[in-house]
Amino acid sequence: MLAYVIRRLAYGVVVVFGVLLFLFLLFFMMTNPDDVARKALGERVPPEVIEQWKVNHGYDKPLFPSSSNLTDNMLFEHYRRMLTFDFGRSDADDTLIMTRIREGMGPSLALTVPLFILSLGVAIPFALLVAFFRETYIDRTGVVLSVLAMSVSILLYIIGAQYLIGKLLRWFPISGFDFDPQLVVRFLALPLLVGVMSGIGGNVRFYRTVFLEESNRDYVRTARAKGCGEARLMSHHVFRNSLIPLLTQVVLAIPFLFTGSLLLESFFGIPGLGAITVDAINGNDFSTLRTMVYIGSLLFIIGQILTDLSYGLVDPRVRLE
Amino acid sequence: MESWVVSNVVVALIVVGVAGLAWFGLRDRMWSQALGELWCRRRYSVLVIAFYVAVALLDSISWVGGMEAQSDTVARYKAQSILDRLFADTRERSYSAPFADREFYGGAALQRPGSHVLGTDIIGRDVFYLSLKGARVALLIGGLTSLIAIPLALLFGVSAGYFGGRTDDLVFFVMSTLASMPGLLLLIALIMVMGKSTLAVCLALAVTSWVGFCRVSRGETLKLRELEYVCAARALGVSELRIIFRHVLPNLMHLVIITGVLMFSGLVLSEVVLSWLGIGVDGSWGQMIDQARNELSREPIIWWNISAAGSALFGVILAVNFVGDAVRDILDPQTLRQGE
Amino acid sequence: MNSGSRDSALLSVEGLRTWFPIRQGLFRRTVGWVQAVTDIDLDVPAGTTVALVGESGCGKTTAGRSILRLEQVQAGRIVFDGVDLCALSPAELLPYRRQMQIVFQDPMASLNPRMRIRDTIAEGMRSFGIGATNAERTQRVAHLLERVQLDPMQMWRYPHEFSGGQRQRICIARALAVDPRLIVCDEAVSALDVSIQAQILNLLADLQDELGLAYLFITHDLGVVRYLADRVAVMYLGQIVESGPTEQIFSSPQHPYTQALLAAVPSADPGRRSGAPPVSGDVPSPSSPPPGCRFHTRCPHVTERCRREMPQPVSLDDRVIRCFLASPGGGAAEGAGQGGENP
Amino acid sequence: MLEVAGLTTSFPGESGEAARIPVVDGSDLEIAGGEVLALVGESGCGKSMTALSIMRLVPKPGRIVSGSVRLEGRDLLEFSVSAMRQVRGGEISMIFQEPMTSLNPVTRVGDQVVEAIRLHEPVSRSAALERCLELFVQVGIPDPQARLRAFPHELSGGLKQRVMIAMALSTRPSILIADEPTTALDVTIQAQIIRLLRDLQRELGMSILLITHDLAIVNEMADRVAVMYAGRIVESGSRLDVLARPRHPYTQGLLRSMPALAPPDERLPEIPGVVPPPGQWPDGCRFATRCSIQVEECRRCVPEMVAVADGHLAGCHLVETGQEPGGEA
Amino acid sequence: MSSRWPATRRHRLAWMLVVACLACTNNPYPSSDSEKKILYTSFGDAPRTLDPAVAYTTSAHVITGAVYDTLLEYHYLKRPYELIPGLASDLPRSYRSEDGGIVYRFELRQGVLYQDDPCFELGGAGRQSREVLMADVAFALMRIADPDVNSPVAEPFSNVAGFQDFTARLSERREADADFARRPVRQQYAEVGPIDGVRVDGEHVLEIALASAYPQILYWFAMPFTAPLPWEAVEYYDGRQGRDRLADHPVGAGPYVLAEYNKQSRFVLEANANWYGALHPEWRAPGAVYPFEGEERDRQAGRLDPAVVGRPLPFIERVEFRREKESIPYFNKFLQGYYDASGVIKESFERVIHEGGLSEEMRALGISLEKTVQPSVYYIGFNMDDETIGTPAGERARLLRQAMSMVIDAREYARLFMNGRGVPAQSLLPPGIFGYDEAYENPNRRIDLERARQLMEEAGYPNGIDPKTQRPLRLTFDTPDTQAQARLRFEFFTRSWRQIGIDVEISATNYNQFQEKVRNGSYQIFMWGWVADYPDPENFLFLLWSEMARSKSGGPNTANFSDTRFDELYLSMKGRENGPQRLAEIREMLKILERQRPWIELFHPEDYALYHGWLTNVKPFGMSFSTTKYRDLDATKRASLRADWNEPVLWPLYAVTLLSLAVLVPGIITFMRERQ
Repeated sequence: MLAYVIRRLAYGVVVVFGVLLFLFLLFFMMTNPDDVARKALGERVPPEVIEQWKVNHGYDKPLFPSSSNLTDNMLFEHYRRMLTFDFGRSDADDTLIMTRIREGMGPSLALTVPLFILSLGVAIPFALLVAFFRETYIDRTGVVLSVLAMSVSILLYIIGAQYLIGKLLRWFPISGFDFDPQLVVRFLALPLLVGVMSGIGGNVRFYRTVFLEESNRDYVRTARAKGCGEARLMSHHVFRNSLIPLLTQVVLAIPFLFTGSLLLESFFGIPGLGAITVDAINGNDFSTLRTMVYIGSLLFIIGQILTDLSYGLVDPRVRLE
Repeated sequence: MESWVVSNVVVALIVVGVAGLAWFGLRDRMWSQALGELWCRRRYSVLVIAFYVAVALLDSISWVGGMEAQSDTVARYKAQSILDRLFADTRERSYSAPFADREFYGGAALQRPGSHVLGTDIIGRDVFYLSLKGARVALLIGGLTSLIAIPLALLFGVSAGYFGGRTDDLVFFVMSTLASMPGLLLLIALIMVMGKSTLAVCLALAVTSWVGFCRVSRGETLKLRELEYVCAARALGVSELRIIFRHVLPNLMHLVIITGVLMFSGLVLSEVVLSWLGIGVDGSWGQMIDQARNELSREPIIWWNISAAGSALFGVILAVNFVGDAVRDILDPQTLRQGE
Repeated sequence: MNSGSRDSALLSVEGLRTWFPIRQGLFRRTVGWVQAVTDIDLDVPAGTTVALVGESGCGKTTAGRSILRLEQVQAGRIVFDGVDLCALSPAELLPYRRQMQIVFQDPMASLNPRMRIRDTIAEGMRSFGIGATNAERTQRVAHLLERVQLDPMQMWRYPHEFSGGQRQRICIARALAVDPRLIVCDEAVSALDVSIQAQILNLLADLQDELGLAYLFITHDLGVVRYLADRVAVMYLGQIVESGPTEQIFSSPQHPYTQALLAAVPSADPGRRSGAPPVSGDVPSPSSPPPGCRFHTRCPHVTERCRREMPQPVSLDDRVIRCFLASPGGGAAEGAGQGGENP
Repeated sequence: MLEVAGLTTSFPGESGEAARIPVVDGSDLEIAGGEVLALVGESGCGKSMTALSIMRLVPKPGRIVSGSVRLEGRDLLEFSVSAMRQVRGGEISMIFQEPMTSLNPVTRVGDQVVEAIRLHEPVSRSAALERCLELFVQVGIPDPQARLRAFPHELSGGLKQRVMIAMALSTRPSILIADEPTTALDVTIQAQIIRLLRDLQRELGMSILLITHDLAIVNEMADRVAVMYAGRIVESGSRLDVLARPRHPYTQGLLRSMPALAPPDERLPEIPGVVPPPGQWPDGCRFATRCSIQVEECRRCVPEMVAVADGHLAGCHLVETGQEPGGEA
Repeated sequence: MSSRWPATRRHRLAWMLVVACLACTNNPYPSSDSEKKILYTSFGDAPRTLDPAVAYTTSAHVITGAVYDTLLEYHYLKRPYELIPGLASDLPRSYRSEDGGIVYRFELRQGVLYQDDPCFELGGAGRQSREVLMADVAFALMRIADPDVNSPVAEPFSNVAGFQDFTARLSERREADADFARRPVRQQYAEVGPIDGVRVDGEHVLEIALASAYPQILYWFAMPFTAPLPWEAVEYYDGRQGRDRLADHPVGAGPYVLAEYNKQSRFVLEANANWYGALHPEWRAPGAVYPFEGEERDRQAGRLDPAVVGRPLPFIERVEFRREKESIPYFNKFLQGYYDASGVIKESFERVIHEGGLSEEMRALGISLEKTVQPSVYYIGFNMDDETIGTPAGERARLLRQAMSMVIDAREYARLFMNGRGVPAQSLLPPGIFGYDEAYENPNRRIDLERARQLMEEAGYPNGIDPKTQRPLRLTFDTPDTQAQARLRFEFFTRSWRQIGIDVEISATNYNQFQEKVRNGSYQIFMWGWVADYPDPENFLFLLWSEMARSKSGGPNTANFSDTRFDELYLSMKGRENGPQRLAEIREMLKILERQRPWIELFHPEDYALYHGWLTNVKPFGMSFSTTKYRDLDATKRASLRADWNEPVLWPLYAVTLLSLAVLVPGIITFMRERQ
C-alpha cells in the first residue's frame, strides 16, 4: 500500500515535470516578454524601463541552461519557482500571485463545494429514480430532458437565469459576492442554480448509464432470486457497485473545486480563482495564467492519485501494490 | 491560393469522400444496417443535421463574379457563396438585404421579426442570414478539429496499445501530461500564444480533445491485440502493419464514429465560451450570442437576436446528441462508459 | 527423455518453458513469474491426434500457443520437421507458420467481425502467396467452404450471420487454406452443443483421413479425448504428469492426478453412476506453485518426499509418468482410483 | 410440489410489441417433493428462461404470457410482488451458472448470506452469522470462520459455488433451482459440487430442478428427466427411462452423439443442422427440420405428449402412431 | 418507527433554515448597513496601481483623488473649470525670474496632517502621522522624474527647469554605482540633489520655475501626481516581508482613507479623521466646505440649497466600491436601488430616456438625470507612414483619406452604439475647450457619398478599384480588441467604406500580435480615444505633434502625423495665454488637419448620469477629479424605497413545484400499480 502510494506519487512528479516543460515551451518560447511588459506598463515606456521590468520578472535570462551556466536561466528558474511555489508577481499589476491565490481560494470554494455537493445530491437521486423506473415514460422523459439540458450552452443558462430570476422575479441578487456568511448565501443562490442546471443533463445521463449497467449484472439477479426488493436492490447492491465508476468522475472533480469556475465566477462577480484566471486572460497576464494552469494540473494529478487510492477503499478487488 | 478556392476544393473533397463512404456503407451490409437502424430511430435528428450540413455546403461553395447587379462593389469582386447570393440585395423587396446600405442608414437596425424573418441585429444585418452562416462555422469547428484530433489520437493510441513497451510508456506519459492540464485553460493559453484564427482555435481544440479518444483507442487496441482473430492472423503470417490496418483499425471504426459525433457537440459548445472570452471564431453562433447578449436588457426587449443564435446552436447540438446516443447504442453498447 | 517415436515425429517439443513475468511498479520490475508451462516434452507424429488434457489454468492453452510461437518462449526446443523453431527469426519462421495452424475455442472471438468470410479465409493465402490472383483465391475459398460443408455462396457474409458450428467450420477452413500439416485445436469443440460438437468432430476426423493432418488437440473434455486421440498428455500446473497411448491411459492411469481426473468425469452411461470420492481442494495458483510435486496438495497418496522433491518424468513402456510412486516396477498408485469403473 | 403448466414466456420481436416471440412455449413440468428433476437441452432451447419464469425473474422486456406455476397448489403468477419476494429465496432458491459474477463483488460473502437469511426471517445479525457459519460447514467450505469475511474474488470458483449453495439453502427452501451449476467449473470441482448437491438433497429432503445441457450430469444426479427442444418439452420420464430407452428422436440423437459413449474410431452419429433460434421455430414438430425419420405429418401439426410407458412421455408423431423411432436404446 | 419521528422533525427544521437563509431577497448588503450614509458604487477591473505618480486611469483617480489631497483643486460647480486652492492656502503667485522664466510660488497651509498609518513609525517610534510639508511635494515631483517609477506624466513636467537634468543625473549615478542604486530612494534623491526648478523654501513654501512657457502646468497641481507624498510610505510599502506595495496602499492627506482594498471584489473608502477639513473646520477652506456659488442650472437643480451651502465636507462617511464587470447587472442593481448612481447603458436607453429627458417610469422612481459632454474625443486614425494610405503615397492618399472620412457617419454610429450620446466631432477639440467653435462644420466630415466616390476617382481608385490589382482597394483595420461585441463596431466602419468600394479587413489580433504590428509600423487604420488631462486645447493638439510620433519616440501620435507648419504653430500656441492670437493659431492647425485627415474624428461622448432621489449635490465632472466629498445622501429614504422595489415574485416557484409533482406523482403511482 505504502509502496504503491510512493510509486504513484513518483509518477505524479514525473508528470508534473512534463507539465512544467510544456508550460515553459508555451509561455516562454512562444511569447515575447517585451509585449507583456508593454501591456503591463503602458504604451509610452522607455526601453530601460522595459528592461528593468524584465529583470524584475525574470524574463531577462537566457532560455536554456548551457554548460557554463546551469542555474541562471529561465528554464531552471521556471522549474525552481513552480516547484517551490514561489510564483512571483503578476505580469499585469505586480501583485504577489500567491497572495491572490490565497484570496481567491475562499470565494472559489464557497461556490464550488456547495455546487459539487448539490450537483451530486440532485443528479444521483434523479438518476437513481430514472434508472429505477427504467423502460417507463419517466425514464424516457428523464433521458430526453437530460439531453435537452445538455444541449444548451452554459452561457445561455447564465444569461437566462440572470434575466429571469435576477431581474424579473427578483429572488436573488443578480451578481456579486460578500465575505459575510449570512450574505453570501444570497449571492451564491443564482450561480449554484445555474451550475446545477448546466451540469445536470450530462451527470444524470452518465449516472443512469452506470446504474443501468450495474443493474444488468448477474449478482443483481442473484439478489432478486434471494428475495431482495427493488428499492433495497438499488440502494444496497446497484448503488454500491456503481460507486466504483462514479468515483473516477467524482474524486477527480474534487481538486478542481479549488480552481473555481471560470464562467460562473466571472459572470456572477465572485472574486474566486476562476475570475482571477479570466482577468489574467483578458489582461495578458501570462505569469498568473501559467500559475493557474500549473496549479490545475497539480490538483488533477493529486486527484488522480486520490481516485486510485479510493478505488482500493471502495472496491475490494483492487489491491494497491 | 485564395481561401475560397481552398474552401471549394475542400467541399468537393468532402462531397466526394462522403459519397464514397455512403456508397461503401450502403453496399456493406453491416454499415447499411446500422444506417438503416439510425434512420429508423432518429429520423428527425438526422434530417435536422442534414439541413445544417446542406446550409453549410451552400455557404461553402463560392466564386467571384456574377454579382454585377449589386450596388456593393466590394462584394462584386469577392467570392460569394451560394448562400450569400441567395440573400443578396437584389431580393431585398421580397425578403431581406444583408448588405443593404439603404436599410442600414435608413435605421433598420434591430428590426423586429417581420419583413426580415428573424429581424435584424444592431448594425442592420439580417439575423436569419447570420444564423444560417453560423452553420458553416460550427461544422468547420467540429469537423476540422475532429479531422485533426481523431487521426492523431488513433495513431498514438493504436501504436501505444499495439506495440506496448517504450512506445506505450511515451504515449501514456504525453497523455497524462496533457490530460492533467485543465482543458479550458490549456485551450485559452494555446490560443493566446498561437494567435486568434480559425485554424488556431481548431488546433487548440484538437490538442485539448485528442487525449480522451487516444486513451479509449489505446485501451481498445490492448483488448483487440489479445483477441483470437489477431492471434490467428499472426499464425497465418500476416504482417504487423496489415494486422493493424485489417484487424485493429476496422474494429475501432465504431469508436471513431461515436467519438466523432460526441466530440462535435462538445467542441461547438466550447467555442461559445471561447467567443465570450474574445477568442472564438468569427461568424460563429457563440459570437452572435455574445454580441446579442446585452441587447436582451433593452426595453422593449430584443429577444430575436439571441434566441435565433441560441436556437440554431441548440438545434444542432440536440440533434447531434440524439444521433450520438443512437449511434452509441447501435454500434457498440459496451463502450457506453468509455465514450463519456 | 522420450522414447523411439522421436524420429518420426512431425513436431517434437523438448523442455518447453513459457513463463509470464509479473511486472510491477514504476520501472516495471519483474517481481515474479506465472509459471504457465514448465519444461514439457511432447511429440506429435505426422497424421495422428495427440490430446493435451488438463483443467483450466494448467497451461495447456499456453503450451499450444507457444508451440506456434505465438507466445514468447523462455526455454526449450520446438522441433518441427527437423528444424528448431525457437532458433528462427520471424522472417525465417514464416514458411513454418504455413505448416502449423490453430483453431480456437470461441468461434466468435476468433473471427474478425468486420471482415467478410472470404477475406478472412483468403488472408493466409495472401500472406503465403497461395493463389496468384484474387479470383483464384476466391475460387479456392469456395472450394474450402465446400470441404467444410458450408455453402460457398455464403463467403460474402460476415461472421455474425453464422451459427456457432458454422463459424467453427470457417475457422477450420481458414486453417486449411494454407495447407498445414499440423493443426492445434485449442478447445475447438468445447463451446459447442453436443449435436454440433459431433458434427465438428466428424469433420476433423474426415479431414485427417483425407489430408493426413496431425492434430494437437487441447481440451478438458475427456470424453472427446477418448473418442478422438491416439495419444494423450495430461497436464497439471504447467507440467505434463502423464502421457501415453489413449487406451492405456484410460484403462490404467498411473499418475494419481490422472486417476482423479478420470474418476471425476461424470458417467453418461445410464447403467452406471460414478460413486468415487472426488479429489478434494482447488488447483493452486501457477504464479506460486507448491514445492516438490505439484500435485502433492491434493494427492491422496502423498508422502514426505513428494512435498520436498519434484519427481522427474519416468518412462514406462510407451508412457511417461511424473510421479515417485510410478517407478518401473512399482505402480503403487494402482490401488487407488479407477473408482469410476465401478457403479 | 411444483407444477408448471402451459408456461409461455415471450420477448418483443423486431417489429415491437405486436409480434412477440416466445422463448418458452407452453412447457409443462412437475416436480414431486424430494425429487431431482433435470431439465436438459441444448443452448437456446429455453431451459434457463423456464427457470427464471418460475421465479418470475424474466428480464425486461420479456414477459410471462400465459400458463401457471403452482407451488403446493398456489399459483405463483398471481402472487403480489411482496408475496413473491418471500417465495424467492424462501420457498424456492436458485443458483446460477457463473459463480464468478453471481456474487456481489463488493460485499463480503458472509454478509451476502446473512442478507439472504434476514430478508426472510427476523433474526439478529449475529444469529444470522451463526447460521451462516453452520451453512458454510454444511456445504464443506474449509476454514469457514475466515471465509465469512472473504470477498468473492478471494475465493476459487468451487468455493464461490459452495457459497452460492449455502446462500440458497439458508432459508431451507423446499425447491432449489440449479441453473447449470457446474458448467463453469473444472471437472474435479464439478464432481465435488455434484456430490455436494446430491448429499444435501438427500439430507434436507428438498426438491431440485437441475438445468443442464450435459447428459452425464443428468445421469449422475437426476431422478427424473425432462428434455427440452425449442421452447417445448419433448420427452420426460425417469432417468432410466429417458437415458436408457429414449423414445424421442432428439433425445436419441443427443445420446448417440456423445463422444464419451461412442466407441473410438467409429464415426459419431450426428444430428444435422442447428437448433433454430426463437422466432424461426417451424410450425409442426419443432425437431422436424433436423429429424432423420420425419414424415409429412411432422411438418404440419404439433405432436402431443404421449405416455410410452408409466410416467414416460414423449412428444413425437411416430411414437403416437405406434412406430418406434429408432429401435435400440 | 418511533425513533424516526424526531429525525423527520430535525429534517424539517433544517429545511426551514435553508429556506430562511435563502429567504428570497436580492439585497446585496447587510441589513444593518441600510440606515448608514454609505455610498454604493462599483469598479470594473481594479486599477493596476494606486501609486500617485503612476496612476493615470479614471478608475484609479477615483481612489487616489479622494485619498491624496492636492495643492490646488477644481471648483465643484463653476464652468468653465476653475482652479481653487486646496492644501495651498491660496492660488500660486507667478512672477518672472531674473533669467526670464516664469516662477510659481505655492504656500501650504500649516498644520495639515497625513492620515494615520503605520508607515510613519519610520520617522519615530509610536508616530502615527505627521504634518504635510512642501518637501513632500518636491519628493513627489522627484518621483515623477525618477525613470524607475515610470511615471506616464514625466513629459509635461519636463517644462520645469532642470527636470530632465535630474532624471539624467539619477540614472547616471545609478548605473555607475550599484551601491547607490540599492539605497532608499529618499537618500538617492537627496544625493543627486534637487530639481533646479523645484525650490523648497522653508517648510511651507514651494517655488516652481519653468524653463519654457507652460501655463497649463497649474492643472497638474490639481491632480494626484503632485500630491504631497510622505517618504515613509514609499520606503515602508515596498512589497517585502508581507508589507503592501505603495501601489496598493495609498497614504495621503485627503478627505478619505482606503480602508479595504480587495482587487477582486471590494474597495472601501472611509472618512479621514485627520483631514484638515475635519481638524480645522474654523478655516472654512474652500476645499473643505460646500461651495457658495455656481451656475444658474445648479440653483435649479437644488445644488445651491441654502441648507447645504457652506456646510463642512464630507457628507458621506463611507464609500463602497463593489466589483461589477458587466454594465447590465450594475444597471439592474441601480434600478433596484442598490447602487446610488449610474450611467445609462445603451441597452436600456429607450426605457430610461424619452425625447432627451427622463422617461415617465424613471421619473416615477425619483431618478434624476445629468448630461455633460466629456472633454474627450474618439477617432479613427491612419498610419501616415503607410505606403498606401499615408504620406508616402502623397496627394493620392490624402484624397483617399478624405473620401474615407466622408462616409463615416458618426451620428449613426453614436445612435447605434451609444444611443446618440455623443456629439459628432468636427475637429479634435471637444466643446468647453478653448478653440472649440460650435458653428464650425468640417467639410470633410459631412456625409457625402457622391463626393466621396468622386474623390476616390480623383485619387486613382475609380469605384474603389485599385488599378494595380484590378480589384477593390484592400486595407486593414487593426485592433487588439477581440471581443465579439467590439467586432460589431468595427464592422460598422468597414461596411461604410464598402460603399465607396474599399475592402477593409478587420484584423482583431491579441495584444501581443497587435504590439508587434505597431512596432513594425505595419498597421493602416486604428481606432482610439483621448480623454483630456486638463481643459486646455494643448492637451489635444499635442497628440499630432511630430515629436510625439510613435515611430519616432513611441509617443501617443500613433498616426505618425508630421507637418512642419503644424509643429510650428503647436509650439507657439502652447506657451500662450488664451487670447485671439492663440485662437488664430489653433484655427490654422485645425485647417491643416481638416485637409490632411490623419484622423477621422468621430465624436465627443456625452455622459448621461442617473441619480436616485436620495443622492444629492451631484454634478458631473468632466475632469478626472474626485467629487465624492461634495455628495450627500438620505439613507432612510433609500432603505424604504429599496424595500418597496424588491418584493420578490414567488408564484413561479410554486407553479414549477406543482407542475413537477403533477408530472411525477401519476407516473410513480402507475408504476407501483403495474408492479403489484
